Amino acid sequence: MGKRIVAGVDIGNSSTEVAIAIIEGGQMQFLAQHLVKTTGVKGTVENVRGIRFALQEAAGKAGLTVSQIDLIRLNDAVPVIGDLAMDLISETIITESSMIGHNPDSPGGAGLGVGTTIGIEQLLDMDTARTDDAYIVVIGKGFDFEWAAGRINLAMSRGASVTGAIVQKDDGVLIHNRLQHKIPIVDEVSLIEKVPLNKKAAVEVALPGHVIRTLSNPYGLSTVFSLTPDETIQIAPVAKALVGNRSAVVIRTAQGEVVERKIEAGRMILIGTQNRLEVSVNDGADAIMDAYERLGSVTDVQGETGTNVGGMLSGLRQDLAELTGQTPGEISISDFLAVDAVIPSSISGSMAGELAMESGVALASMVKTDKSSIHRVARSLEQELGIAIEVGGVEAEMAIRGALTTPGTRKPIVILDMGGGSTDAAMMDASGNITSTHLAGAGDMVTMLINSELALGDKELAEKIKKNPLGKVLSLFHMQLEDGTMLFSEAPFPPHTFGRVVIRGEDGLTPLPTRVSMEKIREIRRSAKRRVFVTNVLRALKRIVPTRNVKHLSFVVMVGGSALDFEIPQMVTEELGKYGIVAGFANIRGTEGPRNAVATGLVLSSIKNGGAT
Amino acid sequence: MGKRIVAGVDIGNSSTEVAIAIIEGGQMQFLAQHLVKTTGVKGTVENVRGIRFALQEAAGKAGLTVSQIDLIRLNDAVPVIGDLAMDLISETIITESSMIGHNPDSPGGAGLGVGTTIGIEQLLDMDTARTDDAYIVVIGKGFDFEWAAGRINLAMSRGASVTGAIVQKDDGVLIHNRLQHKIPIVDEVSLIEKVPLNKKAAVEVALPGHVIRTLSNPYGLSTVFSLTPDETIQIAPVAKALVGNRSAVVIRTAQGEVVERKIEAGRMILIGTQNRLEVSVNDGADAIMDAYERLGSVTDVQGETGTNVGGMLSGLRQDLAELTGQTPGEISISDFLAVDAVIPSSISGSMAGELAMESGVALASMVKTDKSSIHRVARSLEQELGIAIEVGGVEAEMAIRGALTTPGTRKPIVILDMGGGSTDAAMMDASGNITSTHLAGAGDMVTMLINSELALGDKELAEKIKKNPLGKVLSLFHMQLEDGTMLFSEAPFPPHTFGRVVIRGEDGLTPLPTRVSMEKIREIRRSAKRRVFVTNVLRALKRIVPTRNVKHLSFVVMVGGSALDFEIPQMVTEELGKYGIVAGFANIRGTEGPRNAVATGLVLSSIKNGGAT
Amino acid sequence: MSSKEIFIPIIHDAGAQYEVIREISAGLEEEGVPYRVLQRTTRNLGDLPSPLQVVIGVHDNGTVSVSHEKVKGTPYLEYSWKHARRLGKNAARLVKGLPLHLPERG
Amino acid sequence: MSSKEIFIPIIHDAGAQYEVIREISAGLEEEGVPYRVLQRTTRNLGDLPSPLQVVIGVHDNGTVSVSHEKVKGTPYLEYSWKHARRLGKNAARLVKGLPLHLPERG
Ligand SMILES: Nc1ncnc2c1ncn2[C@@H]1O[C@H](COP(=O)(O)OP(=O)(O)O)[C@@H](O)[C@H]1O
Ligand SMILES: Nc1ncnc2c1ncn2[C@@H]1O[C@H](COP(=O)(O)OP(=O)(O)O)[C@@H](O)[C@H]1O
Ligand SMILES: [Mg+2]
Ligand SMILES: [Mg+2]
Repeated sequence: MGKRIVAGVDIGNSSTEVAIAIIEGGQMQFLAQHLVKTTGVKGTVENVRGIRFALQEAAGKAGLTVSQIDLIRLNDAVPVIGDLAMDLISETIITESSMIGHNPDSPGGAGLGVGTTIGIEQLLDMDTARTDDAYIVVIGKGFDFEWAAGRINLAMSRGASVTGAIVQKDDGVLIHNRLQHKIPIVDEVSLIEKVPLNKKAAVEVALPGHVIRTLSNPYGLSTVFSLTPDETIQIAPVAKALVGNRSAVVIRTAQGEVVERKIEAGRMILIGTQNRLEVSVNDGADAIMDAYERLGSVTDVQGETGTNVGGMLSGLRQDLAELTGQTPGEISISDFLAVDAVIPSSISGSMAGELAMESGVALASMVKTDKSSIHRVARSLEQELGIAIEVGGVEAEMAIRGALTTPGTRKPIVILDMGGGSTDAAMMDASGNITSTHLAGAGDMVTMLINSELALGDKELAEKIKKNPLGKVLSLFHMQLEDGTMLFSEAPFPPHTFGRVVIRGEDGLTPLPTRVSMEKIREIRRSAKRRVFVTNVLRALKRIVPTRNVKHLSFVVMVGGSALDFEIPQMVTEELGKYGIVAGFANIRGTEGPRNAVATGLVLSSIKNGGAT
Repeated sequence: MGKRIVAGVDIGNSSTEVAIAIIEGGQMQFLAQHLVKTTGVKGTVENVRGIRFALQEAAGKAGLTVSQIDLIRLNDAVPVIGDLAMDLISETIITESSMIGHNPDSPGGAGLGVGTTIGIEQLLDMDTARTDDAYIVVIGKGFDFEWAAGRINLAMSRGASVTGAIVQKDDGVLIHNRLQHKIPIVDEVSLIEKVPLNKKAAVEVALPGHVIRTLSNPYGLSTVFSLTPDETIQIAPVAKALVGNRSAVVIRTAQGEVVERKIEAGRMILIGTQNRLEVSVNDGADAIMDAYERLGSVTDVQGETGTNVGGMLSGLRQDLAELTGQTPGEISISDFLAVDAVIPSSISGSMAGELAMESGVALASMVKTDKSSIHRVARSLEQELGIAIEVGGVEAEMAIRGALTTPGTRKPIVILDMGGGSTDAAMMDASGNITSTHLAGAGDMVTMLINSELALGDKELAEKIKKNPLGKVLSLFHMQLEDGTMLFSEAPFPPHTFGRVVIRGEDGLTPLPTRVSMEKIREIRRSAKRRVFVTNVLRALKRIVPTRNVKHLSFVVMVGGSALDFEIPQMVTEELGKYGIVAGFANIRGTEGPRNAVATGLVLSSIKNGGAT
Repeated sequence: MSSKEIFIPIIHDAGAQYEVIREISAGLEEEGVPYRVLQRTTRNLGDLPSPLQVVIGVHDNGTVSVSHEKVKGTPYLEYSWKHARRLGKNAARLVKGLPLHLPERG
Repeated sequence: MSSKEIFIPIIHDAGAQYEVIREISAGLEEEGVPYRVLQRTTRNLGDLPSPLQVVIGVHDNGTVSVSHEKVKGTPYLEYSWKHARRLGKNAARLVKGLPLHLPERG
């Protein structure tokens, strides 16, 4: 029995990890490890390229060449694949222009003005004898602020009553400063041509740091417009939509109507082994997950055809079919996770590009596929490298073996492998029996939620937000960090970061293209992590713990890419702490942190499995 | 039928409100109104003083004297009185010093150090031959930073390994800057004399804006201290308690133990007309309110004797007995509201004044009392003023009559009277029938929650926080407001406000004595409002709407002091908007906003009731 | 320090167009920051004392700039005349600590 | 602007005790803000140019002060010598925008 070099290779959906050890006289010593991005879809021969590269790098670190490796052990990965989708369940539509509620940086004046809309160019033509009429002037971008202010002053001096203004350019303060009688002015109304003239309108501007109180109150609107009770009921959604704004304009048009439409999001049909349950997506994620829990497990999930969820699920099926090379009909969903999501979307019919925070549901789902095979990968790798390849034990077992190298752990133990597409959990009981489960929803779903809820339209940026703490550049030389500490810089921050919330990544500062505050972004980031991982950890534990009572567990060890996150493991530690469970991220072999569990397990099991003896 | 001057007087728990009108030829015209703080307990003759003052002021505004008033109408207030209490349900106790987890502004260095604790004065005495020992130096306030740094440098130059330091004064950076080999330093450890010497300890400091990752992970602790699985289980609560800190020290003492104790908060016994339900306070407010909802209504509530809730409820009973002049035995609780509360309390056994965010329950409760009588007040007032006094209809009816003067409203209508001690609701159906209810919990409970969750110990300040938006003074001349806008001041902000979160009240800026961020304070303020008022509004509606389905309502009008709040009405508008209900704060008589509803109703009903015809 | 002493100086070369200075002023005024216009050489503006540490320059070569007392050498911002309003706005926002509105091209 | 040019000047009268200046420096250093010590008259410190707009004075009359370029007239903070460390700390915190640690009595 000489000395042997053994490598473990773990092919994940996102990452391929390698560990190399030397075995001599029954003694094992780990020499190196490496991680690369998985090339191609997991379980296909395209993986070989990434594996070879990872082996080269790891061997290099160990002072070896790949050809010195005696045995390569691959994990027998469970062929599950996940995908993500997201859709609205409510929508705000304004038919006929009737509301502008936005927060320009610098509106003019403060207070409430009520009157009839009139173009600034018509202001002096009107019948100034009718002095009991009040006017709201509408000022398009063609007009200079001096001229506009002069016009208003002149009209007022002739006895007209001008009570407010709606301005297209960023001229609110400029006009206000030039008025003899001050009025509230809402500016930066980009689509001013949609503002109807000769209609009754109200303009409200609150003091800095305050929000409007009259136009956001249905009875404020009814007072302003002398509405009947029936009209009040009709206009109430406008008040609701204006809650929280610093400035707003409401214009009464006869046909004007604001509809907050509940989209018929449709029903999901959850098919179990015995029976099926239907649940309306409009009831939200909790109701969907409750139905799922009542059902126990699913063999497939369908969406009512012709509805949003129908479209969403057939999109998923399509994606998954493409990924796995099956036909959409062959795909059956083995698990899913629904979480509530806030989706900012532009109000159709708005006049200043206002966004409504609509509610929606995000769905992660997972299918089993038989088209991927580790054995094909193994054969191809063996051919290419000319080294003996062995397909090791079940992935779950390998992960547990690796995780048990974390100091302070022992059987019975639970591992949570928190990856990109799935959250996998496995439990080894006191006698070594293993149960495992694969749940849809992990790091990529967190990224999707962040991307959507901040309206970024940029997955890379969302991924970066997920992984790094934030700062806000307060001055040329100071930055406030998330925890309130101030960082003092010697070089001035560049203009594109000034005053902005920035991601503090390893490659420097990335400014965020959003007006959302640092605290709100942090809150969205943390809530996305909680919605996905805390939910999934509890779901996973319920599945693999025979008594379904998580209080009976003692050690829970987190591994995988998302266990590297700077806050997810702490959230899980806190949550499971409530049940008296010791949960934390792994420290594989006392040095590797939450990485390399499966690769380490593969190497370790080469002794018992006779590979090296 | 000549002209008559009629005054309506509404005596509330907090405020006494007056309205004065002139009635002539069947026409009524309101002349003036006024509000004062209620003098004495509602329904007692002490109220007369406040009433007289309010009448004088209102008459003055109307250009009248009190003696010109022909008739005063008082409301027949429902004799309910409320009280508040709050208690912990969990507690963190450290027996034997073993953990310091705090966030000094300026710790020194970054990273993790593990070693044996040693006093700085002993550092050169130790056996430097034993070079495999590592040390954590403990530096009391008697030692100068230059001297301390010199000592450490000398010891290191002699071959000792010093891996971290624990410092009493704010000297972390000063010492760090003078070291030849950098180590992490936790400073401002006020109770340093409690740090045990000659024990294994770990010091961790994270980079600015980051949090520690090793000492807040149970497996990090087991790696650092080479713990067995059993020891890991024991130390796990320490990891949980350190989650979110920028710096921490953990010291292993043989007997050291951190216990997160669930206080046996006890059981509440809810007594209904038919049966009774018991619920454990440890299950939290939701469980308690669920039990209440299952029971339907209570005739009394008791707390398990000898437990926290027992003490809390008997305290309430005592308070209420004193207020109403009854014996504690006569008091029976007719309604209560339990809400979850976070109570920051100092960890017993901590070494740097650390606070733990313990969970607790806040309870508002309400009793009926027969000892207060409006008729006694009426007699006393009549004697003093020599003006005819009439006790008007039921308070709920008066409030609805007043509320119906809000433009855009009609029967069927619901009013929510959101006061200080109680949230009262009344509904008038299409045929004019009225049902009403009185719920415990309103503005004062919000104030209590804010006071507790920010650990202010100052009710006045909490009340001020409740009523006003915040700002943060960022520089001598700039302040950031809650919504992110910047205010630019001409005079420098005074030193006591510099860098602080301030309340922007009418009387200027009040700095808050807390390190909590503006966003967190805002969040606590808003969440307290939501927990009390959104909960109570839904409870109230369920009670007074016959079908118990709030979707059948159309108009909901908010009145009372808390309807003046700058955000509560919007929260209710948003919440009820989900059910398609038009909700907003009243605009009594089209001018008075949410104030003066009952007083206005009292005056209005003088016509129908024959008082003035 | 009275309000009279808080302002941003706008220093312009002799050839500066009135319209450019007016637009810069409008940008400052809309953001609520006072200013004073002075003709002088527009070289080394960063060395000029300024109560708000910021100096605006209107240069004969068709550019407008914002220099900051603490940023030596080149101006912190420099645009062409046609972005004068935006430059004034950004100078004010620099003082107020608000994100700048950067033009698509200089 | 290089790190050498960012600092708070500590200006002291001839009679200033070493210990007082050392404590002020320690307060500044703990908060991470550089400083330079200079002997000069300590009158009208607010008029002195300072890269961080803040000047510290150590006065013969037993007081220490922080003046700010934008706050004319009286110093923004003024304590007795025994609060020297705190004064240095607060001068740094003023620059960093952090809440000051005010002494119970001046
Ligand atoms: N440093 C990190 N912080 C937070 N998340 C991370 C970090 N590194 C990787 N991830 C996340 O981990 C996920 C991939 O995990 P991994 O274990 O590599 O996946 P798989 O097991 O599917 O191959 C991705 O969602 C990625 O965003
Ligand atoms: N401007 C305001 N903003 C918020 N809350 C207010 C305001 N004015 C009064 N309140 C609150 O209203 C409550 C008293 O309401 P009120 O209707 O006067 O009570 P009651 O009906 O019991 O006499 C108190 O909790 C007080 O804090
Ligand atoms: Mg503007
Ligand atoms: Mg310090």
